[in-house]
Amino acid sequence: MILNVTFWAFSALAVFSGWRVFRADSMVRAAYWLLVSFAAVGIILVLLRAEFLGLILILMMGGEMTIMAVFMVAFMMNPAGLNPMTMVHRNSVAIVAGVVSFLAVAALGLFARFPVARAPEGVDPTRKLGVELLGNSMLVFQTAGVTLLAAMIAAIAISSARGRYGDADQGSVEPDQMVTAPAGDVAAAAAHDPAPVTSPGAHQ
Amino acid sequence: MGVKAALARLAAGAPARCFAVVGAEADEIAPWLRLDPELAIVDSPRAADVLLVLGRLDDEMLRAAAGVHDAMPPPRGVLSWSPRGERPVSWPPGGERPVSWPFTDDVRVDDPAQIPAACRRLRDELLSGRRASSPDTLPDIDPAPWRGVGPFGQGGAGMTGGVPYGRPLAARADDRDGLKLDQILVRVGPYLPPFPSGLVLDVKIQGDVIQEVSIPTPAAVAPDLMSAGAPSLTGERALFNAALTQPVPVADIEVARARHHLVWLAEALRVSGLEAYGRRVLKLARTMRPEAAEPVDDLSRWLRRNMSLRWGTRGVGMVSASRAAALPGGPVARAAGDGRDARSLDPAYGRLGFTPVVLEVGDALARWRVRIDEAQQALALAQRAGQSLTTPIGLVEGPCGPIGGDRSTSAALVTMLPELLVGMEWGDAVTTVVSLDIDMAEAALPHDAAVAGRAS
Amino acid sequence: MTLQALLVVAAAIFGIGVYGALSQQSFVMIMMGLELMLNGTILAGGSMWALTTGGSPKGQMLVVVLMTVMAVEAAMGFALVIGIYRVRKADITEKIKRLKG
Amino acid sequence: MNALRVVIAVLSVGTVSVAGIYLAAWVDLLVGRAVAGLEVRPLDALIAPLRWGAATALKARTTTERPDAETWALAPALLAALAAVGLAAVPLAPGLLAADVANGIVLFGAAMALVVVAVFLQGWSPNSPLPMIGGYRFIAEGLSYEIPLAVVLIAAALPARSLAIAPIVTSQEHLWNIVRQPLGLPLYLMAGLGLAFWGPLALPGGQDLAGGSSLETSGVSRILWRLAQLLVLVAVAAMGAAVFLGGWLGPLFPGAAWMIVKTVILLVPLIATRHFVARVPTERYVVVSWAILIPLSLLDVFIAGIQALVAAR
Repeated sequence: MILNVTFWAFSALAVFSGWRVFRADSMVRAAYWLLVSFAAVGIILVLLRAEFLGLILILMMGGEMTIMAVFMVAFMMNPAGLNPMTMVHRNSVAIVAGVVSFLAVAALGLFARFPVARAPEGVDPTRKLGVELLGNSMLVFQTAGVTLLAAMIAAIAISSARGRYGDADQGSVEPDQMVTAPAGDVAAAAAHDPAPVTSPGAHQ
Repeated sequence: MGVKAALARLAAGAPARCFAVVGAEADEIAPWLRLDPELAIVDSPRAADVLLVLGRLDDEMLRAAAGVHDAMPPPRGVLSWSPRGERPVSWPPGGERPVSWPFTDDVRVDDPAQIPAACRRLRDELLSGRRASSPDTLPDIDPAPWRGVGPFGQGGAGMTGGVPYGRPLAARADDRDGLKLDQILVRVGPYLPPFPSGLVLDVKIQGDVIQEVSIPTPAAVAPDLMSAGAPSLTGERALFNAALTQPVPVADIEVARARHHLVWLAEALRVSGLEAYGRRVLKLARTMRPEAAEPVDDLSRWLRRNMSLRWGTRGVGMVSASRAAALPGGPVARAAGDGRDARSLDPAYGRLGFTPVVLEVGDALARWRVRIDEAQQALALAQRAGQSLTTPIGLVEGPCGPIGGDRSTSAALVTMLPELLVGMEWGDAVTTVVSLDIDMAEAALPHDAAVAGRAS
Repeated sequence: MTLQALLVVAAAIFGIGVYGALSQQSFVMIMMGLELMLNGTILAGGSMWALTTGGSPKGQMLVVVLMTVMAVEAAMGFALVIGIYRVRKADITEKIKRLKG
Repeated sequence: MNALRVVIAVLSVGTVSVAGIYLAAWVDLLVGRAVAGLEVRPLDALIAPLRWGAATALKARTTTERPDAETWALAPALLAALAAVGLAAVPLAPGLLAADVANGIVLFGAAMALVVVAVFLQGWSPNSPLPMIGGYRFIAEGLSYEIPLAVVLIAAALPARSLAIAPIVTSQEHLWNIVRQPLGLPLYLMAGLGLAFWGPLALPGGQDLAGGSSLETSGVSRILWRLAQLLVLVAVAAMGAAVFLGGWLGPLFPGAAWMIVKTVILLVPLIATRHFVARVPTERYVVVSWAILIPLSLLDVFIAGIQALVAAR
C-alpha cells in the first residue's frame, strides 16, 4: 500500500518534472527539472529493488545536469529567463509526434503480453549484477568502457580550440582539401571568415 | 511574542555584528575594531545588525553607504562617528551632486572608545524591538526605465533586447578558450571587504575570469574642491608627514611602519581564510614593542613555514621590473627588485647601518616577504636608534611608499591595477590587490596637500 | 505497481522527450529531450528486469548499457555544441543551414 | 519490530546530527580562540552558537532584484537533506541504520554528488555576481572532490566484498582500513573538506568573495545554510570513521560509543584545518586534484584490489 502510493507519487513527479523541463524560462531550472525527473526514476528503480542502478542514476545525473546547467548559462543568450522566451519550432508537429509516441509505447505496454516473473526475494541483485558484469557479460561491459573512452577522446578532439591545421574558429581546413575544394566554396569560406586563406603555393 | 523576546534575550549576549564603512580620518580606529570582543565585523551587509559609518565620506562613498544600508536586513541600525564631532557629511562641499546625510535615525558617538558598547546597545534595542529598524534611504527605482516597453513588457524587443529590470543582459565577448561567451559587467567597491576601503573598480568577468578592468572615478580629487574640507592627516599618516618638515624620532617612525605592516598582514591573513591567526597578528600589532621583538620573529617563521600561504601567493600578481621602475617606490617596487628607499638618503639611517630589503621576484609572495622582513627590520632599527632623529630631506619613506614626491605610490598602484588584473581569476585578483596594500586615502590625496602641509 | 502502470509512466516520459527533442531549437535543450527519452527507456528497462525476468541480471545489464549510451550522448553532445559554436557561432539549429564543415 | 528499529535509527540520526553540528560549532570557536591567542572559554563557546542563531533568526529574510526565489529557498534545505541522507547511510552501531540499503556506499556517494547542485543553486539564485562566482567555482571543483571520494570509498568496500557499510565495518575486525589502505583516509578527508566547502577548500564561500554563495542570504536561510554545511562535515566524519577506522569495533565499550569517539576524532581536525591552512587557489587546486589526487586514489584502489586477490588465495 505504502509502496504503491510512493510509486505513484514518484511516477507523477517524474512525468511532471519532465514536462516542466520544456516549460521553464530559466535554463538552470530546465536542467534541474530534468534532474528531478531522473531522481524520481532513480527512486522508482530503488523501489523495484534495482537499488544500485537507481542510486547510480542519481549520482551520475547530479553531475551531468549541473554541467548541462552551466552549458545553458554559457551558451544561451538569456539563461535566467529574464526575458520571456519560446525557442521552439514546428511545435504542433512535435506535440503530435510526442503524443503518438506516447500512445504507441503505452499501447505496447498495456496490450503486449509479458511473462510475469518477479525478482526473487533474498537475493542481492547488486551482487548478481556484479558477477554478471565481470562474468558472462564481460564483453558487453568492456565494450561499454571502450565506448566511453572513445567518446571522451572524440569529445576532446571535437571541442578543442587548436586543431591540426590551426585554430578551429578560423575555419581550419586541411591544405589538400583547400586545393581540391570548388572555387565557390573557398570564396564563400573566405567571405564568411576574416582569416586569410592560405594559398596552396605556400606549402610547396 | 514570547519566542521573539526569548530569542532577543539570548541574542543579547552575542557580539554586535557590524558592517564597517570607513572614510577619511578613521585610520586610527578602523583597523582595531576587529580586536574588540563586543563587535563582530562581518563581510556582508546581509549578515549585519549595525552599519558603522566611521570618518568622513565623500559623495560617492556616502551614496554607496546608503546602498549598503538598504541591503541590510531589518531590524537594522546605523552608528556613526566622525573625528571632529560633526556629522560626517560629504566632502568636498562643492561637489557636483551634493548629497545630504542619508541616515535619519543614526546613533552618533563622539568618543571612539564608546563605539563597541554603543553598537551592542543599539543592536539590543533593535532586536528586542525597543527601537524601530532604520528605514530605506534610497528610493526603490529601476536603474533604467523598462516597464511596459516591448511586446511582452520586458523592456525591449526580442529575446535579448531591452533592459529587463533596468539592466542590459550579459553581452558576449571572446574568452580565453576561443569561444564567445557571456560577459558580465560588475562594479565592485567601495566597501567590498577584501578590497581597500574606497577602491571602486568596473570589472568585466566571464565566469570568474577578469577580462577587463577600469577605474570609474579618478583616483585624485581636484585640489580646488578640497580647500574647505580636505581630510586632515591622522594617526601614522600625520607622523610620516610631519617627518617631511621636521626631525622626528627614528624609533617612532619605524614602530609605526612595523605596526602598519602587521595590520596589513592581519588583513591579508584574514582574506586568505586564516581569520583567527589574523586576529592574533592584529593583537601583536597593537602590543608589540621594539624591545620585545620575539613574537614578530616567531610570526615570520610561522609564515615562512605555512605552505598553503606560499601556494596561494607564489607567482600571483607579477609586477615586472619595468612596472616597478614606473612606481615612485615602496615595498611593491622593492619586492620586484627595485631598491629605492627614501631612508637610504637619510644620513640618520646611514648611521644605523640601514640597507633596504629587496627581493627580485615581484609576485605577491615576494611582497608578503618584503613587508614581514621590513617589519622585523623596522623593530630592530627602532631599538638601535635610541634617541636619534630623522633628517627632513623632503622625502619620507612611508609604509606604502615615499611621501613628498610628485605622486603617491598608492595612486600609481591604482592606475596600474587595470593592466595587472586582466586575465586573472577572481581569487588571484583579490590576492594581488591585497598584496599591493593600496591606501585609498593616500591615493585620493593630491600631493599638493602634503606639500602645503610642509609649508605651514 | 504493475508492469503496465510502469510502462505507461515510461511511455509518458518518453513521449515528453520526443516532443522536446523535436520542438526545441537550442542544441542543449534538444539534448535534454534525448535524455528524457532515455530516462523513459531506463524506467521501462528497470521495470522489465524487476517484473518479468525473474531477477536475471541480464535486465540490469540492459540498463547499464542505456546509462552508457546516455553518458556517450552527453559527452558527444556537449562536444558538438562547443565545436559548432566555435566555428559557426551558432547555438540553435536554425543557424546551421547545412551540415558540411 | 523492524519498523521500531527504523524509528530508533532515524531518531539517533537526528540526535547525532544535532550533537555533531553543535560539537563542530563549539570546536571551531575553541580552536579559533586558541589560534587567535585569546582566552579559551569552553562554557561561553557552548552558548555562543545559540546566541548567533538567535540573533540571526531575528533578522528578516531579504531579497535581491529578481532572484530565483524558489530555488534560493530550496538550496539550504536541499543541502541539509543531502547531508542527512549521507549521515543516515552510516550505521551507528550494529543494526542501527536509518537508511537500510544494500548499497550504503553508493547512497552516500549519490548524496555527496548532489551537494554540487545545492551549492550552485545557492550561488546562482540571488542574481548577484559574487555569489554566482562562488557557485561556478564549486562546479569547477566538483569533480575533483567527487572522483577521489568515490574511488577511495570503493577501495574501502573491496575487502568487504559488499557495497553495504555494515560488512565494510566488520571486514575491519582484524585490521582497520586506515592501515590496510594508507592513502584512503587522507584523500577521503580532503575530498570531504571540499564537499563541505570548509577551511582551505572554502572556495564557493571564501573571504575573497566576501562570503560568496551565501553573501546575499540572511535570516533563517543563513542559519540553515550554516547548519547544513556543518552537517556535511559531520556526515563525512561519520562515514570516514565507519569505513576507515573500524566503525563500532572496539573493546569494552558499546559499539555506539566507539563510533562516536572515532567520528569526533575525525571531525575535530576537519574543523580545525580552517584555522591553520589558508584557502587554496581555485584553478591550481583543480590541477593538483586531477594530476595528483585522482591518480593517487586510483593507486589506492589498485592496492586494495591486489590485497583482495592475495587474501582470496
